Amino acid sequence: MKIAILVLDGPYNHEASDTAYNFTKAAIEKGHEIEGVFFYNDGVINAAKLMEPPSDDRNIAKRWSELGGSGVKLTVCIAAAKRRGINDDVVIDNAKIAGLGQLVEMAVAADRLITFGD
Amino acid sequence: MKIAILVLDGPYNHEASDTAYNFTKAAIEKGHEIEGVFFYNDGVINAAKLMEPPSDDRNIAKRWSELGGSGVKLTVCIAAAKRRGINDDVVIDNAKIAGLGQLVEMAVAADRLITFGD
Amino acid sequence: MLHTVNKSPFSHNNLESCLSFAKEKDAILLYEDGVLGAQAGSKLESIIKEALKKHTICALKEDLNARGISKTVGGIKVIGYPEFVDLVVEHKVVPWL
Amino acid sequence: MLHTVNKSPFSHNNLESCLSFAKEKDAILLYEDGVLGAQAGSKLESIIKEALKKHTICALKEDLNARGISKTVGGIKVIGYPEFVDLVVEHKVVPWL
Amino acid sequence: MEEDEDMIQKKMMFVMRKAPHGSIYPYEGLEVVLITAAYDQDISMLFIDDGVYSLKNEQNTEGIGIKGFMKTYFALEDYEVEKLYVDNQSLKDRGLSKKDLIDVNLQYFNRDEIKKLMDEQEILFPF
Amino acid sequence: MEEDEDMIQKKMMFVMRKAPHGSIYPYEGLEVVLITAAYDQDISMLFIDDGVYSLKNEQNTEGIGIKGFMKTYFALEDYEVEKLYVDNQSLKDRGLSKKDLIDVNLQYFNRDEIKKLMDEQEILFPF
Repeated sequence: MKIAILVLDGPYNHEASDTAYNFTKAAIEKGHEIEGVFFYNDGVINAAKLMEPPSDDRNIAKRWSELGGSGVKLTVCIAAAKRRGINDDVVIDNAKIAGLGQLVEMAVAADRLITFGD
Repeated sequence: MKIAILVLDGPYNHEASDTAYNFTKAAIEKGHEIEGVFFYNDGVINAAKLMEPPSDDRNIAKRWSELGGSGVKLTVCIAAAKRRGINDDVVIDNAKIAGLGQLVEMAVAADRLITFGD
Repeated sequence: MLHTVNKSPFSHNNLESCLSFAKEKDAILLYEDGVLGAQAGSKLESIIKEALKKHTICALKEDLNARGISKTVGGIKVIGYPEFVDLVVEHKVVPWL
Repeated sequence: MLHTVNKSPFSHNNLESCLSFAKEKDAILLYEDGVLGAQAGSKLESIIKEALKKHTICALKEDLNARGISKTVGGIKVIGYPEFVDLVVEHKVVPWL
Repeated sequence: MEEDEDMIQKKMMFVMRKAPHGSIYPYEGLEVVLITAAYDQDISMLFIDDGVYSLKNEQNTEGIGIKGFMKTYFALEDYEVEKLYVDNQSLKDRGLSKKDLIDVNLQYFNRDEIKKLMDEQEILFPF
Repeated sequence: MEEDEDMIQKKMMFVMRKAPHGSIYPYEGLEVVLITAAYDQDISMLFIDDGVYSLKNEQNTEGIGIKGFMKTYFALEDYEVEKLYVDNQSLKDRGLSKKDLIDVNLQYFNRDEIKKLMDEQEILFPF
């Protein structure tokens, strides 16, 4: 099944980003196809490349970037990103900043959409 | 009276940052001294210089930076900032990234401390 | 003491919790989404009225206006930012975030 | 349909709201702070038990463990991430965030 | 943005249950509605819980310095977003009635009717 | 960090009312407690509402991939943070009792006693 993931909340502050990541990994392990992960609202901060958490903690940006590198399409909403200071200079590798239309296309193409947020 | 302000939430997503700003301005207009504004938790994102909201909306980062320029001490917690991708390269002018100890010093020096957040 | 409540009492327990920990004569300020609790005629009106017997309850005008709330529970004091500052000067603050 | 609830029912109205909009036979998943509602013996236990007559209620094991919750209300199905995925595959999702 | 004539049309419901201004969700949710409308999807908006306050009349956000977005609701018809559903009970709980809401074409429902409307959807977005 | 021998000592209370792990507040709040302790302030921590879950025993965050911070509570005594107050009613509402909490030195109070404790503070931090 094709599953789309919408992430509305930033990293660390709430568990939403962790749940979205854990869910995405579990769906892939079950053999499902991830239609895409779309970051909207504070969710765009997940894609902040300059993130440097303590060394004994998870690096949320890096984790998403690696997932993108493995072939999962990561899209960061441009309008939401601009508000929060995320642009092409500071966005993680393997994620693309694009318009909200990508969310609609992802939602239409997928069999399911699930939203994580605060 | 010396008033210290603690901001625990980011810009735009919740009203907390706006209330903190409006309160700070009102306190100054009433003749009080602002001991400092400390950004902690997601509050550190208030200091993201790359923020570019729509032109007809308020620019929260710029607004804080100007307040800093007018003499209000703005401090961004370094540990919280690192988690959220804020460092010296992308922090607003007139704000300083520093340790949590600054919060304690501010709290001790002020007559009042008020916290805004989510 | 001044208790500040910024969450809607319909969606969060902040006001309920505040009321159970605030001592008699403490002041309460409703601001941000907290002002939704000030609306007259809501299912929470009786709780607010009961609370008014023990507390001064204020609601921030700017937030009421933003949400189009003009009919507030009788007894609630509608104040602006300058009076918000005065409240903070007069009291230690307990934020219910 | 699958209703997903991620907020503590002690501090937010999400579960209450979910229960009032979910139709009979709909499944409910408690995850993140939502799992606090699964704790046996809480003041919400009777509401959960009532809901179990109409709904399958699941709670995410990983979140229960994180919060040290081992005694859950009888009838709640404790599941892991793979079963969470299965639930989403089987149902359209209504998130209560 | 692109429009695709051959795009599949899905039934999408935007569940608005958060209060405006206290958080940006109702505003950024509305942005998604507008974009989705351009893709010719079968859209409905459901206002429940504190979400009904997005439709409150006489909102004036000047004092808090936040841009209001009430006017967008009056433009929704131009975007062919015409299914605006309001939960009666949520209004009543908050001491509000129909006359407290803005003058746009709203449809009022009871919980049982809303359960049915939700069930018909293919995708539900929470804002 | 600097310590100032002549620094004024204030009565500061950390009001912990949010659940751990669902948000970072209880964790980042604890970080402030540790720093404040280094400045030799008169610190207390008050656990109310969902905040009592920070003290729940047998927390294992491995499955969610988030670093737990339960061990820090056992170290608080070394930082001379010794006033850990728990609200009885919050425990009871959640179906918890003293035996469900970690084995550190906790003091249990009723609401009226807590009101008094709060009133004695000069600064209250919400986490």
